Amino acid sequence: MTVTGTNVGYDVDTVRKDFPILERTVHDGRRLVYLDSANTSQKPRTVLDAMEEFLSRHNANIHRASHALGEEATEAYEAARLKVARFVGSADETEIVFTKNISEAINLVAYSVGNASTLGTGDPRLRVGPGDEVVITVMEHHSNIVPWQLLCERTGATLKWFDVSEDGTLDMSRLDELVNERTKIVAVAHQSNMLGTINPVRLIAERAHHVGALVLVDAAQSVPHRGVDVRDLGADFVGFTGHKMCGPTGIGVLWARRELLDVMPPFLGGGEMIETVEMERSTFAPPPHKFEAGTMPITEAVGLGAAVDYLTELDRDAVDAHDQDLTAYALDQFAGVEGLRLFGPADAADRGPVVSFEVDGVHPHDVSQVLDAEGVAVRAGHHCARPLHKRFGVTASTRASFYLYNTRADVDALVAGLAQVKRYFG
Amino acid sequence: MTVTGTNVGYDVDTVRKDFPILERTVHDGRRLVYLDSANTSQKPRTVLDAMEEFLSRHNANIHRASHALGEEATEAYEAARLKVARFVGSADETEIVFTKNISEAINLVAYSVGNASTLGTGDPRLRVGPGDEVVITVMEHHSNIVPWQLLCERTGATLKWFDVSEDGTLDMSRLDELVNERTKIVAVAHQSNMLGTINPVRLIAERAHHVGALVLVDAAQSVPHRGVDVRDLGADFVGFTGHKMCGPTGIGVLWARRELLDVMPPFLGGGEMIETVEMERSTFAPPPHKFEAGTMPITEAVGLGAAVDYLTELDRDAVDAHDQDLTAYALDQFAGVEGLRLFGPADAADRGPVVSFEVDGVHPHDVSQVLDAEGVAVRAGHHCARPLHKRFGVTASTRASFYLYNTRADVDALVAGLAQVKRYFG
Amino acid sequence: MHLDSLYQEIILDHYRHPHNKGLREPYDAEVHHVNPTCGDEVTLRVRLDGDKVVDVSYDSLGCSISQASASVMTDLVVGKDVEEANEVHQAFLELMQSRGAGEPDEEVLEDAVAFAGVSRYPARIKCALLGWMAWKDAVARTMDNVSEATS
Amino acid sequence: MHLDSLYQEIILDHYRHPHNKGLREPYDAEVHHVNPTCGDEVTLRVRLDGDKVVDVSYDSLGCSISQASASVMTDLVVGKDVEEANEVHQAFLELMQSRGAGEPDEEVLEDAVAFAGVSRYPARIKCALLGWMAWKDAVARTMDNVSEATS
Ligand SMILES: Cc1ncc(COP(=O)(O)O)c(C=O)c1O
Ligand SMILES: Cc1ncc(COP(=O)(O)O)c(C=O)c1O
Repeated sequence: MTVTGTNVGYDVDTVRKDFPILERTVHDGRRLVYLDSANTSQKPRTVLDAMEEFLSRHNANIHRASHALGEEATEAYEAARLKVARFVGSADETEIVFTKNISEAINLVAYSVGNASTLGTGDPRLRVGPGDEVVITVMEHHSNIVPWQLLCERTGATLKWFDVSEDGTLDMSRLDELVNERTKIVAVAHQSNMLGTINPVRLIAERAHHVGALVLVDAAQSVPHRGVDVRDLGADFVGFTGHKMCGPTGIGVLWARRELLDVMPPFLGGGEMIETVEMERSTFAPPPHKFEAGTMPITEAVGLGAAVDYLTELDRDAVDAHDQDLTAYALDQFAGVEGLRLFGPADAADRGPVVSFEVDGVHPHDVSQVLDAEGVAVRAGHHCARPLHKRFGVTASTRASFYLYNTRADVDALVAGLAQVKRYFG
Repeated sequence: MTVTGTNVGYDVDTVRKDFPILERTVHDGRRLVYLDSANTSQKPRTVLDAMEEFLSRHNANIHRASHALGEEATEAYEAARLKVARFVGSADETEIVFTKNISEAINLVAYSVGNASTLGTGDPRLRVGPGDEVVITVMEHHSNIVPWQLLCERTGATLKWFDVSEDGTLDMSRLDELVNERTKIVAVAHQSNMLGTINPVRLIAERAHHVGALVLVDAAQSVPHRGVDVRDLGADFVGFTGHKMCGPTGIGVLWARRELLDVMPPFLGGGEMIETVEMERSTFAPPPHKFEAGTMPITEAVGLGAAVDYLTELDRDAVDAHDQDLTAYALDQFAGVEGLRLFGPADAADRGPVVSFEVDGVHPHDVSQVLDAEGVAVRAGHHCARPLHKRFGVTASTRASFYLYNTRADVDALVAGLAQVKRYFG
Repeated sequence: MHLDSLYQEIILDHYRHPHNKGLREPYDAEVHHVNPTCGDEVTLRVRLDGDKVVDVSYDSLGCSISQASASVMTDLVVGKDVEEANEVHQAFLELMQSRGAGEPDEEVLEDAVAFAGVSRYPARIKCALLGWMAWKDAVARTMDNVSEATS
Repeated sequence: MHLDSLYQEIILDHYRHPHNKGLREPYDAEVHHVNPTCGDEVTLRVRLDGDKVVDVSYDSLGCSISQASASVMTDLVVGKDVEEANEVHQAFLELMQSRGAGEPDEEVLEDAVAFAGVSRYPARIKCALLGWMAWKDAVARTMDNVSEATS
């Protein structure tokens, strides 16, 4: 792969033309510099078109309808499942459960485990109770914290967590102590949404499996950027979310080893997840349908399928290289900004394309407000990672995040905006 | 309101032009006669446009982003909540919780109650256990059966149910016996998705409240057609689903009395539903956000808002009258079809616009297949109401359902198709 | 009219005059299978003698496709070795997954070639497979019983 | 530049030189409020004498808008009757909901009129209200304590 400027493997100017929203301006004609893709990504025309085409030509309910539209809709939905499976390296598309977002995916696992625990029957790996431990990290997004807190509250299990070192990496020194015979589940982010840190998931999974614990990886921030192979990760569950990977809102994914989906009790009850329903009791469909209750986000799955096609065509290594290049460039530029404190790894090679920082003496809300006035969209706040912010002694930070449509000019606009911030609040 | 043919209060030909999919043909040029709206409705151009406009102009994450797009997106999402609230007669939009479909809405209530029961603290109305009873009906969709079965399984409560009379109405004779001091929750469909029967929800709610039980109404089939006022229903919870009311997939609604939402424990944990997160414990945001974990179906909420605008503009009474007219016409025509057995009330005035039937000696799958070949899309199977089918001694039925874009010509096509069915399998 | 590609005469014949329908004694295993979408049901019994399929009988509720398919299936497996029967099952599965492009081997599938058209109707494939799934399950259980009895 | 409509000089002054900041004794009630989106926090104390607001003191972490708003708020409520203070609160709430179209009464809102521009930035309205919410809560608790003590 040849690396020239930000044009790594593809022409970013051409790519930008695929995203209608990038043509718009904000605040009286300013160019939109969208640096909030870790929050939600923009969508290429092909995704919009796939949804529009589905809605205006093939819309019907799936798996239920015995008519032409119903068959077309079912085929489109199941084709999206297949695409997603291939995209993350699963050879068995029944390992892909569609949810509304990754938050639901994580809750699905936590509730299924909770249900197995309450019923007290079935696979012992899925049962947690007093004395058992669930291990997470201080680096997690709230969506990978709260479901486990609620599970522990319901079952009497204990929540433990990895700390984070000053350099923004996971403190692995207590691995063997934290993940021990009492551990039933380890849930960890593949990439931190605040620090950008990429975690040694495989290493953690090996230890977890050694002690018989199950491993869930929150890949919401990694799947959009780098090639993620669920088998390589060594995890039992991997979640990700459509809207951060060029796909629509309303659709998320849980990948799980089929063998586990087979023994997990259902989560949501309703139409389509059943085998047979009597008033007295019901039996359930095989995975993935067992976990897909009610009418699914059909159009959204189709949109996600189109997003996966788009990313595949662009070439994931090229996207990764592009994002890395921008991150390195931004870190370089940041070094010249006085009073800027960067959170997370200093080297772009150790992190994904999100950079969170503090501007000395100016609150992130004020930083982002001034940037917004310049057309530069960043995120200010705790980014749903409050414990991690607390770990670094702040309540909030400003975060810029890069994706396949961003350019070095976008980074320059950010840096120029920061000068403006200091003029305003200096 | 003047009633002339199917043109009741609006011109159906004009309305049909609003639905792009109705222009397409199936099976080598046959006109699409879509009679499966109770399964999922088609979407008007305005809904498609609202989603497209949002995705290509305003897409951003909500409540989190402090930039122009983020503010526009938040405003669009919250405006949709307000529209939905007004649409069902709620003066307080914080009583509207968005979910992915009504199945999730019902599970939300069942799990919140389950969590309250497990924790054993908080409002006694929300706690169920051994000796307590949950009452449903044989007429329910699986989505209003399975969540309660799972709840009872988890908590030790007992599930009871209303039977259905031969004429397809709820057997109310045992009301006082079924709904008694042990009853904690009564969950009932406003309108049956198989029989079309409209249930005396208010009467049931009065009895339930008299004994201190909470009432959930599954309004998935009624909200799309008739004006539903949540206060008039007298219920505590009302659920409905976007894709059956001209809106997109991936979005559903739970309305609940604010006072209940305040005391209900959360269901899904994650970003945006929190007040503050510590590793040790979290506190939660006020409703409705407490129940909206993770990135919500933002585009889908915007689409639902547009659907609500569309229905409001068309005039709900007019839609209701139109649907009623078609139902009456269909029942009339059915009377002339030999060997056709109709399920549910014989009088159109007592039912919504769904007609399920059996054709003597021909399995519903075969009926629907022949109809499909004629371009007529109906549903065959148990329509996620297996106990109700069993009640009528069948495993499956054929169902035609009508909506605001259907015409008498559509009904004629159905009847002509049935003649074809009999020729084929006669 | 393309309906005829689905409802071949052979299928309608088997539907109207099903073979081997009605539950019979003796049998080694009985299973009950349901199509979750439409509620169609089949109860099926298998009788083996060593590796040989001696009898398959069934009772069922369902559409023309599922009824006819069960009938054809019994014709195909009774009298064969389990392994041979499984090969036929495999060939039938492949035909069902062929999306209308399969070229079924009449030597192997006999009357079941008539189901080629079903593969173009995804919603009906499950109907055509209901009886076969039950068969496969019943044989597996019979084998389990046998191996338990002899171990 | 329209940023100036948000960050009026008065706001930046209060932000740089906040009034009444720092927690003081004695007080009747202390509350702690958090803005869930950004994690901004305020701890606030209220001291009443009968219906009269004798002191309001606070400690806070937050942006210019939330800091300045808390500072202005204390100026506005200290020395007033609770009822009067609530009227000012109500006027401020209305201003915040005005989407930039409000015409604030300077007699009532004094320095707080400078926040008119905030109402055009939905994401910042919560910032401007954080201190006020804490104030309202603290007063409610004080009243509760009083009525409990006297009942
Ligand atoms: C009465 C009734 N309740 C619930 C549902 C479930 O709706 P959804 O699949 O959108 O969750 C349906 C439709 O499928 C229905 O008709
Ligand atoms: C690491 C991580 N996990 C989970 C989530 C939650 O994703 P969603 O809001 O789509 O459920 C996010 C993003 O918000 C994230 O960055």
